[in-house]
Order: sequence, then structure tokens, then C-alpha cells
Amino acid sequence: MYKIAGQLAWKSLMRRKTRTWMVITMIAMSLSGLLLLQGIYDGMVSHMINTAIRSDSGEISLYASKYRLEKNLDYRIGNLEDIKKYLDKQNMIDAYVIRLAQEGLAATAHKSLGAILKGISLEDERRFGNFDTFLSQGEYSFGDKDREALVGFKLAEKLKATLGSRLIFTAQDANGEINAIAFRIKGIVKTGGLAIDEGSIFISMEKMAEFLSLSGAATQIALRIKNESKIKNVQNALQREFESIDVLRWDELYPLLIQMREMMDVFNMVSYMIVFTIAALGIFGVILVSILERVREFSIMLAIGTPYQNIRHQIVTEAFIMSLFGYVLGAFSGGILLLYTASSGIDFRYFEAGLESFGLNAVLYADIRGYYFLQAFGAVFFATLLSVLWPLRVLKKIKPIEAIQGKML
Amino acid sequence: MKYLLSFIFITIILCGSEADMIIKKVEDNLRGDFMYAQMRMIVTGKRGVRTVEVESWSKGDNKSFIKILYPKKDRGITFLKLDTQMWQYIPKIERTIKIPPSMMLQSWMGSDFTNDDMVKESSMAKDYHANLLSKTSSTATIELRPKAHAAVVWGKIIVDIDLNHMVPITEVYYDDQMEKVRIMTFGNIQQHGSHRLPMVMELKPLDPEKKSNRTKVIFEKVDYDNYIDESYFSKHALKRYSN
Amino acid sequence: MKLIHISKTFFPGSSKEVKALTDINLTFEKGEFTTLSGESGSGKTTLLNIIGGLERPTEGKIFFDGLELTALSDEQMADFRLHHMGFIFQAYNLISVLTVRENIGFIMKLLDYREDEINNRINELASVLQIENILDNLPGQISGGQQQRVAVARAVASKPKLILADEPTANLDSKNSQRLMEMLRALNEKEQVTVIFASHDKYVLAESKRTIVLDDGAVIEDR
Amino acid sequence: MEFSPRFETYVLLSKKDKTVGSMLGGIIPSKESSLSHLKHALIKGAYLEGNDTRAIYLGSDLAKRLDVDVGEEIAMIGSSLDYSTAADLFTVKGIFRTGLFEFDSTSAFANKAYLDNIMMSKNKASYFTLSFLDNQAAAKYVNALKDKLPRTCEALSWQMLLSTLVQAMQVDSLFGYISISIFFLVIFFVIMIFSYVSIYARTRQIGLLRALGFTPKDIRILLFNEMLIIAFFSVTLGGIIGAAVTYYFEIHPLVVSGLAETYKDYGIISDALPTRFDLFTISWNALSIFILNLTSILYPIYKINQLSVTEAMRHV
Repeated sequence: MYKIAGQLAWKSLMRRKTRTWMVITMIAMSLSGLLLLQGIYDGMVSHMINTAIRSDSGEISLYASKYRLEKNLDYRIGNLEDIKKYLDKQNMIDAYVIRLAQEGLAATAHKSLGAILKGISLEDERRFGNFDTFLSQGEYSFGDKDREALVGFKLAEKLKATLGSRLIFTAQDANGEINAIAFRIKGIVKTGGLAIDEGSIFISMEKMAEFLSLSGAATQIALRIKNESKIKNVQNALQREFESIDVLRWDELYPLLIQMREMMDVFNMVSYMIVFTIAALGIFGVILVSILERVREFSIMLAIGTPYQNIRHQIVTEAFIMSLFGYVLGAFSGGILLLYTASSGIDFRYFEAGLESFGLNAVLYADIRGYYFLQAFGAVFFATLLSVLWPLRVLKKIKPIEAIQGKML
Repeated sequence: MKYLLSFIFITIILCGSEADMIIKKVEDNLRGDFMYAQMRMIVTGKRGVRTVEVESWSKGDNKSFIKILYPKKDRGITFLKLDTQMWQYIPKIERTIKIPPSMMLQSWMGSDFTNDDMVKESSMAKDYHANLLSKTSSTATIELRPKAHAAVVWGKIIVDIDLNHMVPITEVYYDDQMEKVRIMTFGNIQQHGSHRLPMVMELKPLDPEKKSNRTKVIFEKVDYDNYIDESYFSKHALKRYSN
Repeated sequence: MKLIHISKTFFPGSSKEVKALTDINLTFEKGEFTTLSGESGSGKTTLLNIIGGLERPTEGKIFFDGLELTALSDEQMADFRLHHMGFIFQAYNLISVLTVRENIGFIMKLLDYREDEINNRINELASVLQIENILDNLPGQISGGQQQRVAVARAVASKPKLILADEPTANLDSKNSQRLMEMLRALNEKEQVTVIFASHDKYVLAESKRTIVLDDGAVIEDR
Repeated sequence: MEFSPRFETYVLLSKKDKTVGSMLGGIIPSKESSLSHLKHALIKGAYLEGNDTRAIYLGSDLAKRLDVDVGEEIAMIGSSLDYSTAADLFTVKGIFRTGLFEFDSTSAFANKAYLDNIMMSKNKASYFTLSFLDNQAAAKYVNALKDKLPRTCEALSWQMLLSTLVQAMQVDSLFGYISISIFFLVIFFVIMIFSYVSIYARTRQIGLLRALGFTPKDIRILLFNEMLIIAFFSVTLGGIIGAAVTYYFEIHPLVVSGLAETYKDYGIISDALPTRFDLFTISWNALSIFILNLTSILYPIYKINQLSVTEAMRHV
């Protein structure tokens, strides 16, 4: 019996082609826009998270307890050999890096700025998070005898330093003596993470140890974990093994990124709600008008005994056929847009000049996740449902006898 | 050919050593085991002119005690530096505060000097190669180039020296690209006991955005020859000598 | 079919109160071909609508084969109409998006007849009503007379026990009216279906076996 | 967005042997509590009040570094605007925790009215609010900080923290534009659909007009003028209602319950969604909708003029 309702729905839609196409296009276009927006949002956040993980925290970072609070070499990880031995045994850990950092003053003849000097191993960092891919100028090297350094691009800019410039870094060593060290800039790095871009200088671990009169120590050990779902387990295991050390996940170190992600989710939801409320209004208008112009027809159908459910079914089917077409078209074009932005990215320099100066990569790549399409389907479904409620009420009020006798039109 | 090369080489060493000698003499002249000074610092910046007057007592490189005399609001604030540690006493709240090490690199009293500058003597003789550029009977011009791994920011410093008094007249600082960054001029040379020194120093940055800045230091009293009591270099001194 | 003490009052209790029908008592036998006649406003259409369950009487009861129709709910009544009644209205009573064939088969489809049964019936009716050549046209593409014949075909397609027709010839010229009535009469004879008209058209009256004349809501003649 | 004046300065806070460099913010407690979420981040003691004098509101990790608790006294030394030394003793009134480590380990707040006396900063302020939803303010904030803190090591982490905020906001505003364009696109379609439907409902009337001698151009002018009038009234009405609503929500921020619970530990996001009353934005949006309105009827008018007179008159 519903087959005939379906047929009627289809035929009615075909009769008003322009109108039907308008609704379908509306749904399709707003849907693809929303899908793209969501993809870029997620892409941006995951890019930031990924950068933070690759260039700094890893999935898990170890600090001596109190170090993060005092930023003082007194609170350093001393039992490095034990930890290394332990880490080497863990097959959940993909890679790890050992860093030794100290805050101090970076200076050129023109300017001095607060900065963080980090002793690292270039080879380890490359394995850890492809740190070399962040290099924007110069060479990924500490030069002969480790006398050169890599510098965050924003810091270099502020210090008016370029490749080959001489930098002086002054800081306290492990004995509390204030020392200074000079090096030339071999490479400039740009990660998009501000801690590095605006304030970090990297030198070799050996040079750092010498400068601070401190060997076999670290301020941070960052770990890459193979399996995302195992991060917590590894964290707990490490914490049990090394009680005096702070074992922190990246999301504990960068709560702001998690907040951003959640904020974006809320933002996406609000966007979906607004867009589909408006879209529902459009579907509503079309459905209402199509009911009103067919009141007579419906009346006759009712009079000759067509069950009310059958007519309701016809209306609902009409609405859902449009939505479904809109959805399929929108999901398809949105999917293509997403695929394109996921592979080629969108260059936002055209849109917002200032974006890059705040450290964000100007070319954004979208994420694609299956649930986008599910979520979009839900939104379309709800909007459609919403849009037919009122027209169905109108339909219910139709008194066949009045319509037949011409009182209603 | 070989001869010629070795000749040039020897000349460079000789010249170098003469320049080094001059620099060393100048530094010795400005330095003493004990030093008492009363000085006025005038800082001209974007926000107008400020004057600070201090009294300072120091012993060797490691111990110094400073007391602020002017401006009136800050009078009585005292600083003590022993090796790598530094304390400050503020009479208004009657508290002594230990300056954390990271603060040692901060600007001192809003001047272009850092806290560390106030207590650490950097040695030109130690960090630079000196090279005599020209010499007359009364003056010498010496070029100072940093030693390979010396942690100094300058690309070079050109110093004019008054050979009669063994004091500097002007110092011009250059950056890495050999551009002038700042000029320091010295004047009003006076003899104080065993030492002879310029009583006025003025620092003038050449960076475009700092063009109007000046820092002028005027020594009002200097004494190199009197023993300074150990009592100045203890934490008790902070409060005791505050008034 | 029995109508017992049927009365209908519009807007009861208000100042616009209109007594459309008062105390109608009628019996229709199976296979009857009856016309409800009378001036405009005499209540014939209202009576027809009440018989068809499109309106409810203010008072009285209707029985059909022993079933009390007035006791049925709206939904039960609709279902009853679907299964046992056929309707023909003045004009424009076809579904505009469906072809003639689909319009005729519409009720049979709703009643879940088999596809071949439906087609046989459509062909049979089309030949009787002489509409074979327009079966695949849309209602908008055929004339008023043809439309009414299609409406007749739809009304009788599922072989209802009762056909109600409200001024079926009102918008037709005399030739078409006559033909329509002849065809209806033929169907009535052939299929033994009860037909009740509301009309004052002379062609309708001429074909009727029984005429009931209404005036001001009451039966004044029954012959 | 309303700005609350803040005065930010770099100071040393000290208790016994512990001295820590930190950011001291002079705030107007009542204003601040409606703008940022400092008040909600309270975990111990009490939030500041307008008549507080030597009261200080400390970040939890900063309190840990100083080893102080609510009710204890700490010394503050900073540099006042005339470069003289500003020093005073403060009592810890409350401790807050936002969950942002850099913020909690370096910031402290005091009543601006009192701090101004010490810092000679009366009528001087860095105007901003810590709201996530306003990028200009945060940009000013960062700039103000940069002015005030050129030389300090510890200000670095602050700048980084704030730059991250600014970054988020920049992106936010960029995406705001994208979202708005999607909204406008949908609105455009909805208006087009409605005008198409309403124009088509009059097809027969238009056919009649054409039969009476109207040219398609006349029809176009007629319909366009009608739309102009409708658009004008609807946009004016919409603008007024919209303005009233935003104004209302600016005064009474929308509260989404539940959000605050989730972020209790982070504090920075409150459950109030600040709304901004800005005449420029409102009139700009109204104008866009107006233009959208007019462009959206072009296609329906074109479509109806495509019909021949007889088609139009027979239209069902």
C-alpha cells in the first residue's frame, strides 16, 4: 500500500522540478560547506596536536618532578641510564628523545630576549618526529664540532638574526654560575608551535652538557607510543616504575589543544544547528506549499477512502526523497572537497594575512572521518523531520468535504 | 718568500702584543681590589629622563654592595651580591628578597645594564684579540675582535685610547655584519689616588628605534685606596646600611 | 441500507444555526439506482455526504447490511469507504500526477489487488466506458467528459457495494451527460451495484429507477 | 565585547627564601568576573572584591612554587611606571586553577584600584579580556604584554600561552567568516525557494497581466519592486529584533549548563556564551541579507518570464 504513496511522492516531485532541485541544491551545498568546514577544523587541530607531539611532547613526556614548576636544573632527571634501559625494553615505545633544556637570555648585538636552550640529538629527533621537516632555512646540522645551532624562526626574526649570525646565550649552569656560550645559526626551524618558533634554540646534547657542566642528565624525555589506545597503560606503567618522575601525556601538557578541539566540536555543532534550522525552513516552505496546492486532491483521496496514513506517508516520502538526494549530492561533493583539501590543502594566506604570523601553517589540510557523513545524515534527517511536522498538522486539519465543495481554496 | 711570510707574522704578533698591553693597562687602571663610588645615572628614553643616584662598595670581582640614594622614593633600597647570589632589601616593607638566578639577567633599575652587568666585570683582554690600528704620541686606536669562542655579541669594538692617562676616549661597538650598533664616550678624566679614570661615561645606541635613548653615568666620588670593611658584604648589611 | 431519523444541523447553538436535514427515514435495496433530487440548498448533497460518512449526522443512525455506520470511527469509516463505496464528484476529482490507468487502478492498488487483476479490470472498464485510447494520458490532457468517465471507472473498479455520485453531470454538456448516465446504468445492471445520486439533471432523473425529492431538508416525494 | 581594564606588570613575589617572577594583574574584580573566568577558577579561599587592598589572588602552581597558602603574607617587588621600585606586602586571599600550567604557575591578580596606587598606574591600563571569543582583545593583550615585558625570561611562556590563544581566535574568526558564508548561502536558497513558490502561486495572475499588455520587463519591475518593499521591511524588522536579542544576550549571557562542569578543571571556558552587541556588525549583516534577498529573486523572475502568456494562464 505504501508503494503507491512512494509513487505519488516521486511523481509530485517530478511535476515541480525547479522547486525540487532548489531544495536539493540547497541541502547539497550547505552540507558540502559544513563537511568542508568540519574537515578543515579537525585538520587544523590535529595538525597542531601532531606538531606539538612531534616537536615537543611526544605522546608522553617524562620530567623530574617539580621541574616544570621551577624550571631549574636542580630538578633534573638523573638516573638516565636506568630509564633508558627500561625504555629500550618496552616494545610499545616507538622512539624516544632525551633533551636537556635551560632558560636564559639569547642576545645579538641588537637585542636580547628570553629563550630556552635545548640540547638534543638531531638523529634521535629525526627518528622521533621527523624534526628535520620543520627546517625552513639552512641545514639540519650543528656544523663542525657542534658549534652551530638551530633557532626558531620567530626568535631569529626578533633577534634580527639570520643564517650564519652569531648568537650569545647566557644562563646559569648546574653549579649556579652564570655562563655564556656563543654559536652561529646553521638552520632555522618553523614548527607552527609557538614554544619552539618563538623561544627555542637547539644545540647538540654534548655542547649543552659542557655548557651546563652537567652530563648524563636530562630535563625531558619524550616518548612516541605506537598504539594510541595504549598511551594510558604505558603512562601508568612508567609512573609505577619511576615514582619520582612526572609522567605526563601530551593532552595533559597541552590542555589548550584539547580545549580547542572540544571548542571546535561545539562550534561545528552550532553551525550544523543553524544551517539546518534554516534549511529546514526551506524544506518546510516547499512541503507546505505543495500540500496547500493539493488540498483538493488530498480531499478527494481521503473521500474515496485513502487512509490518512497513506497521504502522510506520501508527504514524508516527498520530503525525504529531496533530503536524501540533497544528502547524497552534498556528501559526494563535500567528500570530494574534503579529499581535495586533505591532499592539496587550502592556502589561507589569501584569506587572512595575519594567520601565519601567529605561527599557524598557512596551508591547512582537512581531516576526513567517517562520522562526518553519519553526523551530516543525522542533521539532514532531523531537519527534514522538523520541516514536515507543521505541514502534516495542516494536512490533518483538512476536511475533505469542505475542500471538495470548494470552500477551502 | 718564506722570509717575507715570517716577517709579516712576527709583525702581527708584535703589534698584537702592544695592543694587548695597552688594553691590559687601561683595564688595570679602571679596576682595583677595593672600590667605593658614588655615581649618578641619567637614563633618557622614550618616556623622558630619569636620574638614579647610588653608592657602591666592592671588593674584587665577587662581592659588591649597592645603596640607592635617589630618587627619594627608592632611597635606602640596598643590593648585595656575593658570588652568584644576590639579595635586595626594601625598607618600605622591611623585607629582604633573594633575587632568583633567572632575574640576574634583568635590567637593573630600568637602565640598559642588567643586574649581572652591575656585578660582573667582563674583561676585554680576556675575550678579545687586540689589534693596533694607529698610534700617535698621545692616542692609540685599537680594534678588538672577539676570540673564536668568546661569548660576546659584538662583531668588533674600536677603542680610542688616551695614552697619557691610559683611559678610553670612545668605544664604537659593531655587530656581526660590522655595522655600528652603539657608541660609548668617556670624559672628565681625573686622578683619584693611585687610579686615573674618566668621571663621565655616555652610552648612545645607534639602532633606529633607540636613536633617542641615552644612558649617562657620572661618577661623583671614587675611592680605590681605602679598605672596605667585610661588614658590607653580609646579609646584615642590607638593613644595617639602608639608612 | 437503512437511514433512521437522520437530522443534520450546521453550527448548532450559534446564531447561524441551519437545519439542513430533519428526520429522514429511508431504505435503499441492493442494486437500486436512485436519485436524490431537489432545489439547491434542499439538503441533497448533505444527505449524500452523510450516507458516504464524509459528514456525521447530528441525530439518527445508518445501517448497511446490518452494520451501524454511524457508530464507526473516522478511520473505520474511511476503511469502509475504501472497501465498499465508490465516489464520483462534480469535477476535477482525479489525481493530477497519475495517468488515467493509474487513477482507475488507484483504489484497487490501495486494496492490494494483484497487478494482473487490476489490469484486466482497467481494460474491461475502459472498453465499457470507451476510454481505451486515453489510458496513458494525464488527467490534464483529457476533456471533462472523459475525466468524469475515468472517475466513474475508478469508482466502480473495486466493485463496491455502493456508489455515491454528487452532481456528476454538472460540468458536462447534454451529450456527455447522457452518455455518462447510460454507461452508469449499464454498469449498474451488469454488476448489481447500488447507486445513489444527488442531482437535478434531467438525464440523471431519466435514467433513475427511483427518485427521492427533498425540500428544505425533508423528503417530500419518493417514487 | 566589553573590555575590562587590566594593568599587567612583571613583579617578583617572595616569601622567605623563595622568590618567583610572576605576572601581576590589576583587575576590577566585579567586571572581570563577568568577562573572564578567573572567579570560577577559584579552588581555595575567596575571589577578589572591589574594596580589597592588600589582597592577592594566586595561581595554584605559583602558590606551590612560593610555598604559600591562603591567609599567608607575601612580599611583592616590581617596577612602577616611573621606574621607581614598587613594593608591598600582600595577603593571599584566594588560589585559582585554570588548568593551563603556564598561566597557573606565573600569574597573580590584585585589585586594580589598590595596585594603581603602588604602581602609579592610575588611568593606565592594558585593555583586554581573557575571553576566548574575542580575538582583537587578546591581540591587544599580547601587544600590551610585549610592551611591558621586553626583557624578561619568564614573560616568554606567557607570550606563548597567549599567542596560542590569539592563534585560536584568529582561526576562529576566519572560520566564523566561512560559517557565515554557509549561513548566507542557505538563507539565499531559502529566500529563493520562498520567492519562487510565491511568484509561481501567482502565475495565472501574471499571465493575465501579460494578456492585458504587460511586457516581461514590466513584470520584472513589478516583482522586483514588491520584493524591494518586502525585503526592506523584513530586514529592518529582523535587524531590530536581532539587535534587541544580541543586546539582551550581551547583558544576560546565554548559559549552556553542563559545559561548565566539563571544564571545571580548566576554568577558562565558562558556561556563559558571551554575545557581542555591535551596531556595525548588525547593520553589515542586515545589508548583506537585504542584497541577498534581492539577488535571490532574480532566478524566479527569470523563470516565470520564460513562460508564454497562455502557459501562464493555464498554469495549475
